Amino acid sequence: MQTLLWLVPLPPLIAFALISLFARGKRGLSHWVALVSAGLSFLGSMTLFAWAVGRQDLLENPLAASTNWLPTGGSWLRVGVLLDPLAALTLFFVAWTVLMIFIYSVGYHNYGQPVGAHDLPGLPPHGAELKGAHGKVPSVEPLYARFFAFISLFAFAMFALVVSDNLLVLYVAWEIMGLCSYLLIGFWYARPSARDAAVKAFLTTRVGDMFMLLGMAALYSLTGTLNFREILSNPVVLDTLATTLSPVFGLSWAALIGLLIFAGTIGKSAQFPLHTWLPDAMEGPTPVSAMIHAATMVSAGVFLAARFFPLISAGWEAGQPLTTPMLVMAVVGSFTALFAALIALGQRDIKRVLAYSTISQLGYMVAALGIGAYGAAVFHLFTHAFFKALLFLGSGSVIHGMEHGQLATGDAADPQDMFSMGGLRKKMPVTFLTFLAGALALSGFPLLTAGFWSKDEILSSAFHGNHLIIFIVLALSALVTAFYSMRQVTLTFLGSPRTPSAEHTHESKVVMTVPLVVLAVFAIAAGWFGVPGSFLGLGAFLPNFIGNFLGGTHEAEAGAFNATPLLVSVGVSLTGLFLGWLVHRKQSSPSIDPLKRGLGFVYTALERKFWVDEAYDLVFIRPAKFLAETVTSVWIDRGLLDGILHGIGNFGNWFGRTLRRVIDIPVANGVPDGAAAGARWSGLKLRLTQSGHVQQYLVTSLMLVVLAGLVLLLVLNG
Amino acid sequence: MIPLSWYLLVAAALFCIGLFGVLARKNTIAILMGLELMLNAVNINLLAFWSYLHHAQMNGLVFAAIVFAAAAAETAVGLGLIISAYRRRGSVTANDLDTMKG
Amino acid sequence: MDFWTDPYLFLVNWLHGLLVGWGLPDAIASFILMFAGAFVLAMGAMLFVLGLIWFERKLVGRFQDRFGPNRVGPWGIIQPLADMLKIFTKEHITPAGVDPLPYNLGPVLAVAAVLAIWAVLPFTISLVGADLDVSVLYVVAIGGLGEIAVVLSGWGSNNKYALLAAFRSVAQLLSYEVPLVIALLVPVMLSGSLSLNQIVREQGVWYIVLAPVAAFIFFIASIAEVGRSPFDLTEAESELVAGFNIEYSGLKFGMFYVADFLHAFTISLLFAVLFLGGWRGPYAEQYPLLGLVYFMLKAGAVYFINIWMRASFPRFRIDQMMGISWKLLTPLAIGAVILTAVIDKLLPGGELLPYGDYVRVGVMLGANLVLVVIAGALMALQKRKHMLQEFPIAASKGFTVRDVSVNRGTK
Amino acid sequence: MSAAQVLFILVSTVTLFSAVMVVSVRRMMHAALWLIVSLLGVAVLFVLLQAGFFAMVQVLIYIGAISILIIFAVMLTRQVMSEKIPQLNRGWVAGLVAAGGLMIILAFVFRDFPGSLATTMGDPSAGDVVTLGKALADPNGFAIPFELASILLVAALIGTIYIAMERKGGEQ
Repeated sequence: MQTLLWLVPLPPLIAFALISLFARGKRGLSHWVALVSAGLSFLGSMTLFAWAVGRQDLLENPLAASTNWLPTGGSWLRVGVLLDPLAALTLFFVAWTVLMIFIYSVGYHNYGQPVGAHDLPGLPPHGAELKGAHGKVPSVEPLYARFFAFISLFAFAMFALVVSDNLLVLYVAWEIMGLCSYLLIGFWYARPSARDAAVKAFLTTRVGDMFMLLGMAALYSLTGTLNFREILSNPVVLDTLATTLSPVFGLSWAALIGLLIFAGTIGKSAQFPLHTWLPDAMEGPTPVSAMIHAATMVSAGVFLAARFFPLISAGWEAGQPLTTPMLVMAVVGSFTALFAALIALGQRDIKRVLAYSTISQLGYMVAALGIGAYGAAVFHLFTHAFFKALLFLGSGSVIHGMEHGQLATGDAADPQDMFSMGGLRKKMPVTFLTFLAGALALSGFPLLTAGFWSKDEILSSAFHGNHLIIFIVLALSALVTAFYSMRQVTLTFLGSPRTPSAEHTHESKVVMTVPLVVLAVFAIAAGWFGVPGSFLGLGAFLPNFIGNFLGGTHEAEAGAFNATPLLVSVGVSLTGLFLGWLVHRKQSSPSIDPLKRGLGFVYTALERKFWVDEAYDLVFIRPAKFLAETVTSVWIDRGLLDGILHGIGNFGNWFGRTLRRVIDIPVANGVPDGAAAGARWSGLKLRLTQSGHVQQYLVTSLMLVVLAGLVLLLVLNG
Repeated sequence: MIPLSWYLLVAAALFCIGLFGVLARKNTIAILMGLELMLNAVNINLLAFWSYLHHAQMNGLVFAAIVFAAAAAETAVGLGLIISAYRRRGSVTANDLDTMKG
Repeated sequence: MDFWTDPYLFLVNWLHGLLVGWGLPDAIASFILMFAGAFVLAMGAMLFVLGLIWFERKLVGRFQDRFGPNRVGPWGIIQPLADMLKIFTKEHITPAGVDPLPYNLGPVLAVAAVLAIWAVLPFTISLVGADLDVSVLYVVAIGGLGEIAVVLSGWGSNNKYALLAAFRSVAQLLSYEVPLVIALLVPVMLSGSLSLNQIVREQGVWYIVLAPVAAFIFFIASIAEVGRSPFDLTEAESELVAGFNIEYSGLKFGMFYVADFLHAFTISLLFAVLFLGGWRGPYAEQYPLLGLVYFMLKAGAVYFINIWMRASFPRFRIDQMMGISWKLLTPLAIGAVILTAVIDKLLPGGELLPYGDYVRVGVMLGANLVLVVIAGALMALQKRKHMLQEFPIAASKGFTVRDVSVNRGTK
Repeated sequence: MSAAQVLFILVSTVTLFSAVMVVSVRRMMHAALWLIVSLLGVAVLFVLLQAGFFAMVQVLIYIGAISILIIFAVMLTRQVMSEKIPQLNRGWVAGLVAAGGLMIILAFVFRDFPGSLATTMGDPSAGDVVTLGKALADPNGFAIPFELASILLVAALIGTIYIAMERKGGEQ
């Protein structure tokens, strides 16, 4: 088993090497290599998972092995593998989703189709002319082999991250993933938007990573190890960390390190201040979106937080006040959940809705971890991976169908705009049913779907833990989630086609629909393994497998069953779904959103938001371009006001005006003048030192070193 | 016998001479030569410490070997850059190479 | 120990005793002896060149259907001596505008670099100048000095032809150092030592039998290192007048001349040490002087082949010369090293099998043959591909590269 | 004063003197030659430190490879750097001060370092090539750093070729 655990991440890496070295331009070969490697990893993961399930004492005695890696003076940095319940569970869903996405990618990139005459590497294929055929047919992706090479590397990083037994290897895998996401988001690099999105994703996550690296360094210098088991399963170490004070703000070291590592999660899992890269990441091909949003990257962030849960919650017992990092996580997570869900309301792009929905769901998980509901968070991570992968792949299938229709008719409609779709359920029945399953799971359709169980568990944990505000926020976002899910389904699949493209779609190929069906099964059934034991009568039939497997030690699990969270959870889900259907059921125009019609003057205010964007660009870009990109994007989320108006009229109205009052007027008008002047002045002064003469820099820095050294000498000797 | 401090002083002097070369020479190739001197000084130190204080461990030797590899790589890349810059700019003076744009 | 079993050690001990008897401290006596030894070795090597020059000229003459030197002395044997005297008395012309430091350092370094190699060659079991435990590395390292000498003289001469020739020469030397050093690894690996003397001691079976491919690579690369025909591009008269040493005259030119011959023979000595068992032979361990004879005979044989090639082959074109190193010798050498390492690990010889050593030798030889066949097949494939690409029509009519390459030279 | 000490002083004087020449002579070619002398001196110091292998590697890599490269670069770029103009930049005094300051600091650090009074070297056989080789190839030793160094070299090789390659078809 140990050997197997070592081997699990390797096939995709080998596949990456093989494809990039030998299979360039050989399409069939490249995807076979990638598929076989994913399959091998899949088999290994399943074997390990089955083995892990059979072990009773896995939590106490996880499967672990390590070997020396880098000598660091007297000690070694070690590289190792670890299979504990968390890793086993993560491995399970990662392996499934990765394999499904790989299979799906073959169809998505039009394998077997002719090569388009005008296709260029770095651009999506434009379709090919076929003799005797009407219109165009989809053409194969020009950089087909490259795609499989990158995505294999990505899969390798994820597997390595899951099975690694120390923070250093995890960090390495983490960064490889960062690189891969850059490469894959910018896969169609000839599109400026894709390039920008790639850079943005890379840089934004880098901010979080920087903090994480700091946390890692602090951890290493304090404990002398980065091994998870030596830190996290060692009460002595945890206790010491929790009780010694760090030099920062009176936080304990455990809290400081917890916060720093959580910053890594914020970056990778796109939580509130650093979430902006994720919607833009939709520039990549859809399988990439599924990969990033379901199987790998964002899961990695939550996985890390779950991994470090013992540290984050060090010194905390159920029922007691939350520790600082937990509080931060709960607040950030629940805020992100609501915030992103509201934004998702206003999106027209089918993938963007899902992107914001991902951010929102990740917020759920982070909030769950924050309130100490470790099991619920991991459970939601587990179910979310399946239904979000399903939704992305389903939307990819829809887009693919739309593109097909577009090629056939020459229509100019945006193939990703939900408003130009409609009535697709008859054209694409399989996609429709599976997508519906995913959407219901996402909105937590009671009893049947996986999303319900995991979401319900989070809500009930919040309720039982007496975190009422968080409970309300999460319930509200569940309502909004259900609303936009239904809106999406209604707009896309119900009603009648609104554009010629939509009329000419047809069902995707089998390689694309089979993964959908498989994932749909999980999206429905994955939740049945986590039904809480106390749940009405159902708990008796279906043992809470996941809860037991993860070990309930960390949970704030209340003994008695309480109907309030359940009713709330059922209520918001059904209400949201119904509202979503109600508002959009008669959509007939491909451009106008019905909710916007009654809101004329607010709509003008919306238009003026673009002026805000430019103002922000002006204000922030000069002092620090990077800061500007992040911050601006927070507010450029152009659908922000839309979304709120869409959903709940009054609330939206109020929120819009507040936003305007708080941000537009003081910041956009007041700050820019001062900031711009200040930036220019300091820039002028500082420019003198930026001569570009390397030696001058060197002399300056060295002079400082020498000065510091002399001072030290004097202090030491005198 | 020779005390360790002699080696350390010679290495430090060599290092500082190299450093001066790096800081003060105009020609990038000369800067590179200064760098070589500095690396050599480092290697003297490594081997001296190994020889006098940590003779049983291989760390010093291995480190020196890796410094050799790094030095070789550094020279090759550095000279490649210099030649490339010379081709584009017609200059090998460090202060002429002060823009970020190729 | 008496004079006849090992005259060298006998002499050393006797002299040492004598010096100590005069009241000198032990350390200084040893130092004087070492100095004297180095002096004798260097002088011997330089004088040996005289014989070498005669030998080579005579031989080349025979190859070219002439007599070679035959006027001065019996069979012309005094000819080199006369040449030497002439060169000594010639005027030193220093051209205007030379950079004096490199210009004067060049020839000295050229001879020194070759002579320094002699310091570590095991002439007999006991007659080794300095029995370094890393002498193989030393030989390679000192080889680098020769390249510097070439560069210095090319640069210092203030002559475009000399500079170009120096560039070309160093490019050649650097290129061929790669396969040379990799091929050197094979005997090092087989003997498990970096000491030349140890390598000789380990050669119960000559390594040319165990590793013919490495020997072949080493031989070719060493000819190129010496810069002799067919690799004498550095002094291609038609292109570069006379190579990097064009501006030298008199004794300075003589030093290059000596360095050239000495280098050629030194590299033959090295080949004999590495692949032909050095001083090994019947009774060589009892009577070390016999070992010296064996050694010289072996080296002489290699040198003979060297001259034979020089007289037989035309000069390579520069791209061909580079191609041979990078596209043939280097990959082949890497292959040989990997092969040797694997077999050496799998079949350490001796105990494993009843005829372990024979099996080992057989397998090594077989594996080397396989390597040659593979390399040949790859080359043939490459040629075919090249032919199809460049001359599709001729290729379709069954012509080979050889048929068309005649015309390629003028292109 | 023992013979070893005399030798040490002699060699280090030559090394340091030629190092000074490296950073001060105007002709690049001469600087490169002085560099070779200085590096040879360092090699001799290595021998005195019982690291004969490294002395050989020093000669092989620095003199056989690196200085040749440097000389090549000097030759290729010789037109631009006229030997008539000063070879030090305007801030050279600052550089001198910085380097000198560093030297002073280092001297003080060595004075206070207790190990610097050690006069005995370890057993010469401990650092022989075989031990070093085994340490480098041992998975529990330095196999991975060693492999990393080789990767570094390959990367440098490829990178250099790419950088220095003449672009076909003109520059952008």
